Amino acid sequence: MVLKAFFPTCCASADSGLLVGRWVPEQSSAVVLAVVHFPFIPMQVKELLAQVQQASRVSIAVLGTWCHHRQEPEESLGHFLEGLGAIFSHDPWLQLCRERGSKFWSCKATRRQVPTSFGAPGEDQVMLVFYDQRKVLLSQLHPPAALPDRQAGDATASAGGLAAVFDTVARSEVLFRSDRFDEGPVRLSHWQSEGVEASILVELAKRASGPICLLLACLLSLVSAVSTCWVFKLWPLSFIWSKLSTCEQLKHRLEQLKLIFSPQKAENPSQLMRKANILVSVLLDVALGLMLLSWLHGKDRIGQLADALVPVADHVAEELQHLLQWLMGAPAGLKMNRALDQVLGRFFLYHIHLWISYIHLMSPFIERILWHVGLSACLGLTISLSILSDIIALLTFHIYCFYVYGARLYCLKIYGLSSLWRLFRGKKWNVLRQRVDSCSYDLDQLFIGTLLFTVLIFLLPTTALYYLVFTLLRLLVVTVQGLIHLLVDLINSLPLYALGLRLCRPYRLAAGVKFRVLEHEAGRPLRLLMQINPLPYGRVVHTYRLPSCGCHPKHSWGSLCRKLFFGELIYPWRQRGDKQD
Amino acid sequence: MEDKMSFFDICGGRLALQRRYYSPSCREFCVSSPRLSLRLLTVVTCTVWLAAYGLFTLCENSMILSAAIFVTLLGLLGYLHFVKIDQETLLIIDSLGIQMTSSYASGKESTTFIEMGKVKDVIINEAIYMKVIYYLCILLKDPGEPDGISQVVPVFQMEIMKFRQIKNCLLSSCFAQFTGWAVGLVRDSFQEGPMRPEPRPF
Amino acid sequence: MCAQPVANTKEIRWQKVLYERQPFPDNYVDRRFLEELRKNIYARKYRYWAVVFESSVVVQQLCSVCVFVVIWWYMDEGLLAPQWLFGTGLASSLIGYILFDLVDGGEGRRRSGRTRWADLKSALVFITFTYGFSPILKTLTESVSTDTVYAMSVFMLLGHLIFFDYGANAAIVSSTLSLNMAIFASVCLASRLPRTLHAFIMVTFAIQIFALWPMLQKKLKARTPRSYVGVTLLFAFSALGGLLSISAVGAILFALLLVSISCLCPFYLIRLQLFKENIHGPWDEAEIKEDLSRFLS
Amino acid sequence: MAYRGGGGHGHPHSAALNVSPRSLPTCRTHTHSICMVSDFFYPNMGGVESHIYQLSQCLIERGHKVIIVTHAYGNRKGIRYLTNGLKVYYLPLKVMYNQSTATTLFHSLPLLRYIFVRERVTIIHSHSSFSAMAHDALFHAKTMGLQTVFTDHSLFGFADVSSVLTNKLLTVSLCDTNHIICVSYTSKENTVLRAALNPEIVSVIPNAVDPTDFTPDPFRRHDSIITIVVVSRLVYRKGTDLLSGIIPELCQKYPDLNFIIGGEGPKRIILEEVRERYQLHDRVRLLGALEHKDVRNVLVQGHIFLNTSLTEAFCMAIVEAASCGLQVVSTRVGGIPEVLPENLIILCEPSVKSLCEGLEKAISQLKSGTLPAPENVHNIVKTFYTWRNVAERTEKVYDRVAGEAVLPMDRRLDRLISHCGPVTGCIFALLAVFNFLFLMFLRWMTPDSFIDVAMDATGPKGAWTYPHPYGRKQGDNNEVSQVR
Repeated sequence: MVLKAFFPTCCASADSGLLVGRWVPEQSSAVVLAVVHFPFIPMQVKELLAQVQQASRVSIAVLGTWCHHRQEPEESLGHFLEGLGAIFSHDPWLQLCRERGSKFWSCKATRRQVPTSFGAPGEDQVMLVFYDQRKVLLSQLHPPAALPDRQAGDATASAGGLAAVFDTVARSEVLFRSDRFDEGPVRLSHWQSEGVEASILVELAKRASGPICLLLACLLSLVSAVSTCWVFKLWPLSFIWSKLSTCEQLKHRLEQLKLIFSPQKAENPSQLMRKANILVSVLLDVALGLMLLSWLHGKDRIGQLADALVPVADHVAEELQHLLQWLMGAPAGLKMNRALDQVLGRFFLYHIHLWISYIHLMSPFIERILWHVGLSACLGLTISLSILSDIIALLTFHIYCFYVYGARLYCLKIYGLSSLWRLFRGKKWNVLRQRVDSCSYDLDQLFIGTLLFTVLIFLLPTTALYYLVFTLLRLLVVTVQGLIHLLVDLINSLPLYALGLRLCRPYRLAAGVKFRVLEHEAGRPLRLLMQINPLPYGRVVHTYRLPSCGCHPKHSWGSLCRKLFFGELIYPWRQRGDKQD
Repeated sequence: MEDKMSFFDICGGRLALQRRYYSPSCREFCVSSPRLSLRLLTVVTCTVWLAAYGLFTLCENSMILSAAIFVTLLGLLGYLHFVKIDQETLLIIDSLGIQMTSSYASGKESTTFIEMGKVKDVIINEAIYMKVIYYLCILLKDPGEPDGISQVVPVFQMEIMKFRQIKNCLLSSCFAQFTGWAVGLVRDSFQEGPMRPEPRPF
Repeated sequence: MCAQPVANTKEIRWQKVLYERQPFPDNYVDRRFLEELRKNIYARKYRYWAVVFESSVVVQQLCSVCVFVVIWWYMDEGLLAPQWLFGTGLASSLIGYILFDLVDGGEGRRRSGRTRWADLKSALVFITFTYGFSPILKTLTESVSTDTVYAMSVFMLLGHLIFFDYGANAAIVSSTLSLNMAIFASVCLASRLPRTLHAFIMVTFAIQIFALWPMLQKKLKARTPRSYVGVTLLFAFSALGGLLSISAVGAILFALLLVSISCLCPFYLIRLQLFKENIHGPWDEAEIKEDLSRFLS
Repeated sequence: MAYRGGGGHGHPHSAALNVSPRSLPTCRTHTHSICMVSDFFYPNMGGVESHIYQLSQCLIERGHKVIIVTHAYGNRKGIRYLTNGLKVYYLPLKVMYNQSTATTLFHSLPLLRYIFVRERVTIIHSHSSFSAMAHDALFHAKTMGLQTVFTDHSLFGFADVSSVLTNKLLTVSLCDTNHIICVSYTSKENTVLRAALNPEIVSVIPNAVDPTDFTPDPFRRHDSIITIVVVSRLVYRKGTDLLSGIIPELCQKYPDLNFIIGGEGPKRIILEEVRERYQLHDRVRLLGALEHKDVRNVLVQGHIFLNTSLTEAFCMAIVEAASCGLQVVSTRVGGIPEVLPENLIILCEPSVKSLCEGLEKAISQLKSGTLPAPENVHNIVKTFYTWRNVAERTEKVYDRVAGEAVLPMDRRLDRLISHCGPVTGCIFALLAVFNFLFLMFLRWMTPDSFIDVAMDATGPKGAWTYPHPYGRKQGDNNEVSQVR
């Protein structure tokens, strides 16, 4: 099997020394982590390795030697390196060598047992795979299932293939702690994290975050305790809460905030990512909300809105009245049953009258209400949006009523007709067998049934028309609310942090790796460059999208049309399920 | 070293298959189709614009013309970016994995790398796909149970006619340890997964 | 095994079995081929007058539809006072009711176990419901155009004639459906009449002629065929007369229709029997003669 | 291994075939490449399905190339290989009515043509007149100028309207088919009458059963009581109503009589009612639907096999039962009298009374011990019907057909018009012309030269059993033997 040597690009220019890394026997691959420079004392090297090993629980060893001929190759060094093999016994013993000038390296792997497989340079046994230590260290392989669990110590068992490489590099972070400037006993060369000051700031933030989290968590728990107090559990209130989208949104936010400020740490990266996403989305939400607030409370926009609102409602009512007048005449040339038409028309007109008076009753308070609503925007854009949708629902309550009456009437008619049509054909619905059986009716049953059937079928168009008109109105309102809720859900569930990460640091979220064959000369080991294959945006969103408080009834279009046809009630998207009440 | 040979694809177009040997343990196969033919492009564009102009003459609305231009541009972009595959490369590195790169006409490249550990087998499969075609595909192991198949990855999107002609140069030389005549399955039902392939000589 | 030439088949006779390898090619055609073929085993022989007698049911139904339409036309024109129609209808149905029991001496009633009280009840139901609904019926179709109503009722009456149970057992026959269609048509027509009373009486008349009259007919036909023939003729002539008073052409056409149905069609039926060629053989699906319901009852 | 992957366990006759070199014919005349087309194939179960499967296996064994074309069954779509590399195309066509595809006479042409061309098919062999796909295939094959053979598995009456229509369609579909195969002489007469055919081009080749599947096992049955076995679908055509009459009659007369009834169907309910009514729960066992491999285990539990079919072309059930050494009592309908000699079967009229008499006769023989021993019966029946024989005779038909000339288009049209009556003939001639034009169009779209030739995997010397360099051969042999 070909021996694969994963070599960090940052060490390519290091001067000669020992290769420190991990040997993965099952893929016969050597993961080089760092280069130990001369001079060193073997004991110290071994100590260091031992420390790292018990810190990171990765079996790190000296894999071989690395010689980088800056000037003309001196034989002695070569021999010395050969000798080192005796001290650090490892099998196989790698010997990487880079001449000046040529960018092709020579590389051989020595095995003790089989001296025949003594790789003379140019014998193509070894395959060099260059990797960017930093990227591999920081990147997170997807799907995360490939990651080994930290509790179980051994990496070799858990991770397989490239996951093992990633895992090795990720765990031996300890090795990279020691940086260029401090004078350790052993001089290593590996990836150095720049910007120590920044890291200090990060440390401070970490220190500070603990108590703040605690404090906020207490506050939040208090709020939630209040919200769950029994007063709100009484019947009418609880019912209203369940119907008001604002409360839903508030509950959702509350839980999210609790999750963020929960004192215990996130144990795996996905949870961390989740927290970060929530935090970012909340921040964005609040920022947008504040902008809205500033816009509203600047130069008395609220007042204008309030003044605009009442006439709009009046206007809507007027329009409805006209519509009804039209329906009571001969709408679109349809001739409907005059008597029924009149009755229905009057009934609805009376409703509208009630509605207008109601609006006028509460017109003086509207401005104040709006003002407070505007204040709520500081809790976040989503909150104010859901409040808006609730207001719409309240203002169009009469339309809802019309719709319900129409639908009920129509529904009755349809069911009556369907059963009478069965009677008309001399069939009946068998409840036990759930099927239509033929049955022999009495004469009078038949007669009455047919009479009713005729009556219903001639009255159907009238009701159907009313139903149609009001359903259209209703659907209009529902779509508006639905759009608002879609917007809210978008803000709630979009994993902004992950997306930003993908945008700026593509290597952090890795879908896998890809290899590029570097230019290659016969008789030299093959050199590959391992690059990180970033996760596509679609999968980022799919993986990290936050659970929205989605309680929409999942209407497929077919079922929607079916319900419309049979006159079952249709509810705005927020209502849980499609319960009839 | 490298060599080229040319084939017909399933609709009679020309395809070039090209092999590169970097080393005994690393080979590359790349199927490349001819570039976007200018004639086709002009024909399509002209037809769309003429139609648009016809409409324009009917109803005096210059929106149509601009819309037509817009549509053609968008269509061209979409075609180049999502549909037209210029070349597909298959890089096999022994004991490391298989890497498939398909580069679109717009220069967009999508790469997937499959580790050898995950590969269960590589087979030539037969599928009913409006016509009956042969295609090369990689079977991935199911981590759950042994000799189960979790996924089927088709290798070349451009179906090559006379696939059996080149099965030698593809299968025998690159997947020495794999074998291949599969038992067919409908192209659109990958989740079903085919049965284990039959051993075949090459 | 079956490749030998057919020369040596003199001594070996071909037999119609599959389990023996016979020295004949597989596609060998023996002279016993199709010997079990039978033709027209179950062909029935019809007698002319019997068929004519049977056809009288159709004639009856046509006539009753015709009578109904005629009566409606009279009322629509206002030539017929509703009270008068109501009286005659009531009287005739009473007579019919009495006849219904006299014909078989109340024996059918005993078998069905239906009491007179039940009859009275259903009669009351008819009357009350029709009366209650008649105002609605009146306003029911006023916004619908007249032609639509006519078209609908014609369609329904045709349906009534098609689905009516003439005694043939076919899948299409459904007495319920035919009766319902007739009632529907009658309601449609009744809603066109000038006043509520008209509508009410029209519907009751429809019940009498479409629901009650066929029951009486059936019984008459079963019991006293002679009188049945007489009734049929009477009915047919009355219908013709009524139609004549409206339009002569219609009457002539209707008469032709009746004659063709009652005389020509049977004639043709019997003629066509000669050309019947019904193939039977061992491949026919055997039908089960005895009734197996006794094992389950 | 097709089975394992396909998720279907076993096959109509998993244990059917024991292909071994000695069974290969030494001298071949010349091999055909045959395409069996039918809507009915595994995983669907029944007489037609097993016929197709066994026939194809034996033909492969004789060195022909055979492929099967049927429609997709649920998730079983695409191309599968069965034992000996028997290749099955499960085409994605719409199923209309009990597993028969909807036919427009055109929509299946592209796929079928592609398959015929890429498999280099020379003979199309359609099965079962209930299968729309089979008729489509005949039609297309004629358009493409291929030889066609049709096997009819069923009988039709002439009485009612529906049969008149179906017979007309059959006339059209068979009017230019080269050869027709029927499973019994009665079926031949029926088909000749229905399709107005020249009896010379109709061969009679009976079905077969695999005797190794149906061996007697006298120790499985208790001789203290008499057991009557019925194995059939519980539908009207199988005379389940008669059965519902027979059971109480006999059970009242003989206290030591049991019934075992295998099979499922809409008429099961009446049997259950009878059982309820006469309190026979311990004496009448309803087994429900049976796998084909379980049938034998049911049969050997009984002494007498009862078949109450109202119509049968060739009743395989009674042959299987006789092969298991049971005394067969059956109705005298269709081709049944031709199937078994008189000493093995008791024929009755299709009525409760007659059947009861027959059964009583059988029971008395059984009690007096005058019935032949099951082994002897088995040894007699074993020689009657074997698939190899069927394959040989079918091969003769193929050889004959291959020699014939295919009608050119104009002659075909003439024949259609002259043979199928003026109206129907003209209509279908028109359709044939359309079909031809459609074929022309397809040829223009994708010329035959662009169609990749499929590689021939069939046969013991086919691609499936080559020695294989990569050391997986051994394992595969084992699997093959498992499958068989």
